[in-house]
Amino acid sequence: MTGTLDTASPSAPAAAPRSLTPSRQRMRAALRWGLLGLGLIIVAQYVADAPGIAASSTWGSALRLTVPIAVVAIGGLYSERAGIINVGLEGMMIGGTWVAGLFGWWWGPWAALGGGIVGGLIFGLLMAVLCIEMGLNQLVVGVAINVIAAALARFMADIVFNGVDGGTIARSPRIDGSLPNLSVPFLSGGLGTPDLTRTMEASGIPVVSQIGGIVGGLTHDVSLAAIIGLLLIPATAYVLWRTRFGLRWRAAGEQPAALQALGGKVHRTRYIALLVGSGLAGFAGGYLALISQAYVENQTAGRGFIGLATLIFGNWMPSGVFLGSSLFGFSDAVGLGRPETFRALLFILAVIFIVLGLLRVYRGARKAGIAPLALGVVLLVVFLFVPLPSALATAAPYLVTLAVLVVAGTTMRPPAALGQLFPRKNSRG
Amino acid sequence: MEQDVLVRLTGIVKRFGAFVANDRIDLTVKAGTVHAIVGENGAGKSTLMKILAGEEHPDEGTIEIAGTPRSFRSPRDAQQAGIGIVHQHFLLADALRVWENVVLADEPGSAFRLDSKAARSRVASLAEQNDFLVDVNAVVRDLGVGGRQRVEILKVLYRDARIIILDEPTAVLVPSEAQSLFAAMRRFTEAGAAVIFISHKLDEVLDFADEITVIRAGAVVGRTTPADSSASDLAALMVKVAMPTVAPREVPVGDDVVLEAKGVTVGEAGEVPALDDVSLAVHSGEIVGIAGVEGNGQSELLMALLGRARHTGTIAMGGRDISALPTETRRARGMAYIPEDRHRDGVVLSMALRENAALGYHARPPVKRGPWFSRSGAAGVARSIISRFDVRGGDVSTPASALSGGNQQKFIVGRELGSDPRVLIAAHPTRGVDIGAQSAVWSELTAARDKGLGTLLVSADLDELLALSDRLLVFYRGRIVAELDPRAVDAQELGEYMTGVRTRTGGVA
Amino acid sequence: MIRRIAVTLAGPVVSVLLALLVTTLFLTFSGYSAASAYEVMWNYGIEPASLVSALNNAVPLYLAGVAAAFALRMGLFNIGVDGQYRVAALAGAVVAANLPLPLYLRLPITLLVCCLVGALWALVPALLKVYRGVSEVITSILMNAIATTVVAILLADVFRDGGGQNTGTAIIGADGAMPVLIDLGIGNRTSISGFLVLAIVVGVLFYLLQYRTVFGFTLQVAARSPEAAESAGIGVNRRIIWAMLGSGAIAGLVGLPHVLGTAFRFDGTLPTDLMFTGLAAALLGRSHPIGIAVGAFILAFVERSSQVLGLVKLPTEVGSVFMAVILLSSAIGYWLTERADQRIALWNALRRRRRTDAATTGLETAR
Amino acid sequence: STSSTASSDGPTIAMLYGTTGDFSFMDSAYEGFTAAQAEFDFTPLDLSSPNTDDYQDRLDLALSQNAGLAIGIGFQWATPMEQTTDHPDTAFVAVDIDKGTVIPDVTTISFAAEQSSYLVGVAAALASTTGHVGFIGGVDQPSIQNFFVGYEAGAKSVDPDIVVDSTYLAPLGDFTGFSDPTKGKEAAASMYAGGADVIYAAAGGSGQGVYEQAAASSTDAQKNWAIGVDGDVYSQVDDSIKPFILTSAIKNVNVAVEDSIAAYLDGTLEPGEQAFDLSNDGVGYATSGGFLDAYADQLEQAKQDIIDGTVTVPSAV
Ligand SMILES: Nc1ncnc2c1ncn2[C@@H]1O[C@H](COP(=O)(O)OP(=O)(O)OP(=O)(O)O)[C@@H](O)[C@H]1O
Ligand SMILES: Nc1ncnc2c1ncn2[C@@H]1O[C@H](COP(=O)(O)OP(=O)(O)OP(=O)(O)O)[C@@H](O)[C@H]1O
Ligand SMILES: [Mg+2]
Ligand SMILES: [Mg+2]
Repeated sequence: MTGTLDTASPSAPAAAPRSLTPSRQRMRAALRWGLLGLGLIIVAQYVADAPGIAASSTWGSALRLTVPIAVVAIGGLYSERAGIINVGLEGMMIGGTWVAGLFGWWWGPWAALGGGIVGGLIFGLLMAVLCIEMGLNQLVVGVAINVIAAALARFMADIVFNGVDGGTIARSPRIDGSLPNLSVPFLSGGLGTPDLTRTMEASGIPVVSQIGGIVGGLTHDVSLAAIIGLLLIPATAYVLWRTRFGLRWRAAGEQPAALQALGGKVHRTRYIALLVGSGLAGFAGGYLALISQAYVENQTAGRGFIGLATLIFGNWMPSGVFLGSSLFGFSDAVGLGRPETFRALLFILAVIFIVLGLLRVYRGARKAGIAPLALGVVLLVVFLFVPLPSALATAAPYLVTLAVLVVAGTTMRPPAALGQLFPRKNSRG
Repeated sequence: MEQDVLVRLTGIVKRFGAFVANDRIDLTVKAGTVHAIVGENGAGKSTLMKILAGEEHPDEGTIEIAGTPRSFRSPRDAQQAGIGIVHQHFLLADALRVWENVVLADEPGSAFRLDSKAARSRVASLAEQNDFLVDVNAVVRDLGVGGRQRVEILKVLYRDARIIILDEPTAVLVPSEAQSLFAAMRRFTEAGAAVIFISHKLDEVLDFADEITVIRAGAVVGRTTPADSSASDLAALMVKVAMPTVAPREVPVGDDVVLEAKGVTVGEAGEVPALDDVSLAVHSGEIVGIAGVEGNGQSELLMALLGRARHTGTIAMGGRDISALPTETRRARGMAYIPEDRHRDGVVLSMALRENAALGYHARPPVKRGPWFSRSGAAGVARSIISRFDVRGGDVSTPASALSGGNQQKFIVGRELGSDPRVLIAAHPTRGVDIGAQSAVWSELTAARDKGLGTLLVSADLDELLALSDRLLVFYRGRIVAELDPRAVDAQELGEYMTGVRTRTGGVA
Repeated sequence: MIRRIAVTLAGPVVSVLLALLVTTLFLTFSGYSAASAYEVMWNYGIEPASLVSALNNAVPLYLAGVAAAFALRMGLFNIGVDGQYRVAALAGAVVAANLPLPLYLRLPITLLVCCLVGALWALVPALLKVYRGVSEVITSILMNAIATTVVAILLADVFRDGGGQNTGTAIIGADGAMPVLIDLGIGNRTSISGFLVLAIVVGVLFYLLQYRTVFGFTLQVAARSPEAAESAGIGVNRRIIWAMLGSGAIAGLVGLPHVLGTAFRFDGTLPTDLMFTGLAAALLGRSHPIGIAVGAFILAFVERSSQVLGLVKLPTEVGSVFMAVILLSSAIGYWLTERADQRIALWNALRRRRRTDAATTGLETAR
Repeated sequence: STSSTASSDGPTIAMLYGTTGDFSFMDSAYEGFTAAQAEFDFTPLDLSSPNTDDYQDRLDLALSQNAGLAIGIGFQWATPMEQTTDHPDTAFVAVDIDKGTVIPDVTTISFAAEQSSYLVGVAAALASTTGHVGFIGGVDQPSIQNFFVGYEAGAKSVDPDIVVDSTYLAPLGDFTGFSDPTKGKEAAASMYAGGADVIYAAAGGSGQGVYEQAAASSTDAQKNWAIGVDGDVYSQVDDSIKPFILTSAIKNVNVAVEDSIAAYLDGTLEPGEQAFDLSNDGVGYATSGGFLDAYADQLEQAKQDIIDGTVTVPSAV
């Protein structure tokens, strides 16, 4: 009798042995790709005559531009993993910049970060009450929060900031001081040690100087706020996959009824997730305010939306969010640099796409290979022969993200209950 | 036999608005017994069970568990009292792993760390103790129905339930799976638990239950034991109709092939195909039954025939190749389809019956008038389905979600047969349907057959297959492994073919 | 039916009342006099010129709302209306200014080109959604940013016709611009633009297509249950593409009232917030053509009347706070009205059920 | 006076503008308007709006409120003012209009921003030790390009071989470029790292990031400078940043507004073009901090050359 049970699903994959091998394999693959990427960057630098592509300034910029997007996307991940679509990230971020400006003005940089969280929480709480408690349409509430946050920020700035101490309707008084910048000892001159990477970068020796530039950019003078922001990604991954709350959190976004039937508190879980997420979105705003040492009106510049896009791009995974936001931050940094740096990026993309396309064709997935191959060839032709309008560089992050989406092979899998209302009283059927 | 009374419900009343779903129900379940509850669709069985499981609150009446009166404010309360329920529709998070679904909300570990090792080993050992072959690390999405059900039961066992409620557990299982479920149920009762199970399959109720309670229109109309009653007694108590039977056929099978598949294969390149080089033919006026354990290629065959799955090989209707045609055209040419999962494929739950009646028939009159959608036309269709197939629980403007499962099924069958199709692809047409409705569906199928409809019937219910089919094809691992004459084979033998114990092709034409 | 209309209308009304309440609280809290603000806004708002202006300004909001609603009804969130209308408006401005044809040919061609360009811009998210499973939200956001750059490059390097600080395209003459529909002549600037007709046509088409045709029905099915749709022979992917194309085509018209009726060129004065305000109108109006019209008019009215806030020394931001609160309270307003509506529906259903129950028991005893 | 009735004795003067908070000429214009209110007796009418499609409406509103003077801030006011032909009791002033624009019965005020940019370009080239300077524009539009054109010409007049980098934070039409200090900071970081040691920021609120970065990227070996725009940035930034603000190119929009009001109240306001340039101190450069003391002679000489017409500064508008 028991033998027949086995046949329930012959097509189901065999039980995968769970050991460390897959992750070690993954590490090895990551290393391989990393090395290939490095090689490509070095080649691109010479081909495009663009020292900027491996310069520490570019990589430092990339890091700093990545942080706010990564953090706001992680904020979105909290609420969306719990099943609540968060279109209001931009508004929460705006709230974060505003309160960060206020707190930072009163109490300094640490308070600014805290204020960012508070600012995000204000709108998170509003969204929680409207979406979880009252069950209103999450898209509507999200859009409304964006509009309301922008309007309120200005209205309140007029009352609170205008006319005091360097403040205007569009700016808070200055946040005095900033969080310390850290460097890695012996690598990038932390703690007064010699700055190895800078020496390497300045040496001009091929490979050595590029590695020096890249590593130096990523490790030199990194703001504590940026470090905290980046650490939020692994921390979130830990909470998501390895804690009891994480399991309930995922269940609330996948099948809330199942959680509820087992006695889990769906609403409480969603509240916590949404509030934490809004706090993080606000944190991202606080980070921006710290960079400019003040709240500046509209300084979020649509990063909340980019964060939302990054979240989807990253397939609602912390690792994906990291990947997406770094891609975006890096292209943004490149776009702000000199035109030839942007061309070097084109070259890198062209090569990656062509190789990817050829690999796919070689492995027999001819159809899947066409898109990257074609795109790669187009990019290569553009790189070689077409003079580009300088304005194009400002769109670099968007174009790169779009191109990656076009060639990516994976399909997105949003949390199954994303956007589903879950009434207070359970009445199934 | 001196047995403890584990559950005692007295005078349970549950109203939904003015509608009384449970009307002063008394129920007593003893430890170590299997207690079956039977009744027609909408009789109030599930509602009663939800009350016992703390998911609904009774308007009147008392619940006593092991002698102590209880009042459950939440499912959690009921779980703590030792009650576990496996729902008619599973409640599993598809994207989570088996062990995650099981331990959810009751995880081992501390606030800062989920002890996944302990959780996994505990779930695995529970599964082992009960002879459940499930991979605790598998993602639930990849499991078949039987596997999912085992996960649901594991959830109950994990919480040390002494009272286990199974709402129509066998409706979706093939016989062998059902057998092992019953074996597991026995083990639970031997360990001192009580099992309450709901079923529309009276023979299994008679075989496995110790006590039977019959409910009709929300009230208990009979209490009996298998020893004291027969299937027809139960049926009579339930709905006052006879057991469904199929009259011997009078019209012979036609000569023309209405549906033909040649060398149809479905599967991703580089993987073992889910459906492997299958050829079959359905004649007019013929019902061809497909038997097989779920997951052996039947779903893929249905999807390929319907035009929803990419496949190689050819499919022809009435001699014309339709392989390249989209679903829409296939349906327009007279292909009807009763889907496997009515909630997913059969109806749009949030739409009214009027709109649901148009589903699949939206491209032809009376629903389509020029480019316009005729609401009155659709309403007319819906009304005729409701009256002809005795669909109860609403009118044309009632949303499909308001109907009980059985009535939804009747509505779908009615819609698909009502359009005078040439070919019917029917999957589990009576799944979850009470025997009254089952009779109705069967007679509609045979009547359509006699008028020349060619039917491909996939069912997990072997009695249904044996009763209705003119020929039986057995699927195993994506292939047809046997072609049998239903009159010359019994359920036992059929089961052996289905599980790959016996293999033979050819057989009776 | 009457109940449906009542609910559709009650939503915006309750929303506005709620918004008034919240804004009043805000103003009072901040030390302003809400009453005088509303009074001066109302008095200015109901001047004939203001009403006409609100009507004319409601048109682009309405078009944007309908564009968003077209996709929303299929369960798609076309946040790309923004990019679609900006790219299309540029194309429209160029065509309207340069096409050597008489107005009766030039105007329809301009409209058509705008629809085409808008649809084309929406095609990218649609194709990526269908073939790559990428959410339309992310691609639309990207396409909006890319639209900004594309428009900037085309405008600066190709179509620029203005000197000095002006970066606009060539001026559109009378034989390319939208004629005035009717000059009411009851004061300064009281002529209604011909775009009102376009809005009505679009609204009627939207209604017929979405609510009355088989195509609209299939969109609904595909939106609510893709699986059931596929089984019924409704290709979901095709519906996604059509819904996005339709939405994009309507979005393509959004910038035209400004280009062909206000600025007579494409330049930096093209409003950039039409999508969000239009989306607000769509949400206020629950994606129903009449509801959107009411919503768009309310928003345009508030926008126009808040111009006078300077007269009472109130910050202009009050207007935007008010609009934002309207949007939020629209959700709450609907929540309230819908609950009331559900009560009524439940009550009706119960009555009906009692009747049918009585009927079936009667039948059974007859048997 | 905070209520509209308090000073109703004077004539009504309307200011029509976008929104304040652009750290640029809107703020400056508003400053002029407030200063005039303190100084003169009139009824102010503050008609601000973020919308770009209601210029005509607001002009009508000003007329209907019997404004004696309507001041429009921004070149977009040229068209509605030109089209409003019947305004016998109202004087119109349009501020920041292209040079050479003549509108009947309207006073148009233009600013020679390229001239002040030329002078700060001269200062940049003189202060640069690397022979490499930079320019960061907020939005790639003609009014901002105009700053660059003048700046480049000024720098090259000192050192024909000087390298002048330029970056715009956002393309034409995307005004986030004026309010994104984060991007301003990163663009500056990249530019300083690329070898420029003086950066002229014509980027509204984003400029703050450039100023911060000038300080952040300066080392003992290499001092980096930033040049501000519109107002005197030295007086606006924090003390820790002040040592890095070389100078600012000044555009006296506030003076234009204040003067127009004064002239109107005096009855001396004449329709026609008024050019604000170096010759009448309508534009200029700041000397706060004293960093330019060493180059004062060269700068004054360059200024005089422009005023005399011996040097003609190119313009992008
Ligand atoms: N990328 C992922 N996608 C979905 N679920 C994941 C993912 N990564 C981790 N999980 C979930 O988190 C749980 C723990 O993951 P992980 O693979 O890290 O387990 P582990 O404790 O390392 O296992 P072992 O000790 O057996 O190696 C998994 O059971 C899985 O459900
Ligand atoms: N939440 C609810 N609101 C209103 N009516 C309900 C609700 N739940 C159940 N009902 C009604 O109560 C009746 C009993 O439903 P129940 O699900 O208990 O039937 P059942 O006996 O389990 O039927 P089946 O055999 O089809 O599963 C049905 O008529 C159903 O429509
Ligand atoms: Mg039931
Ligand atoms: Mg049932």
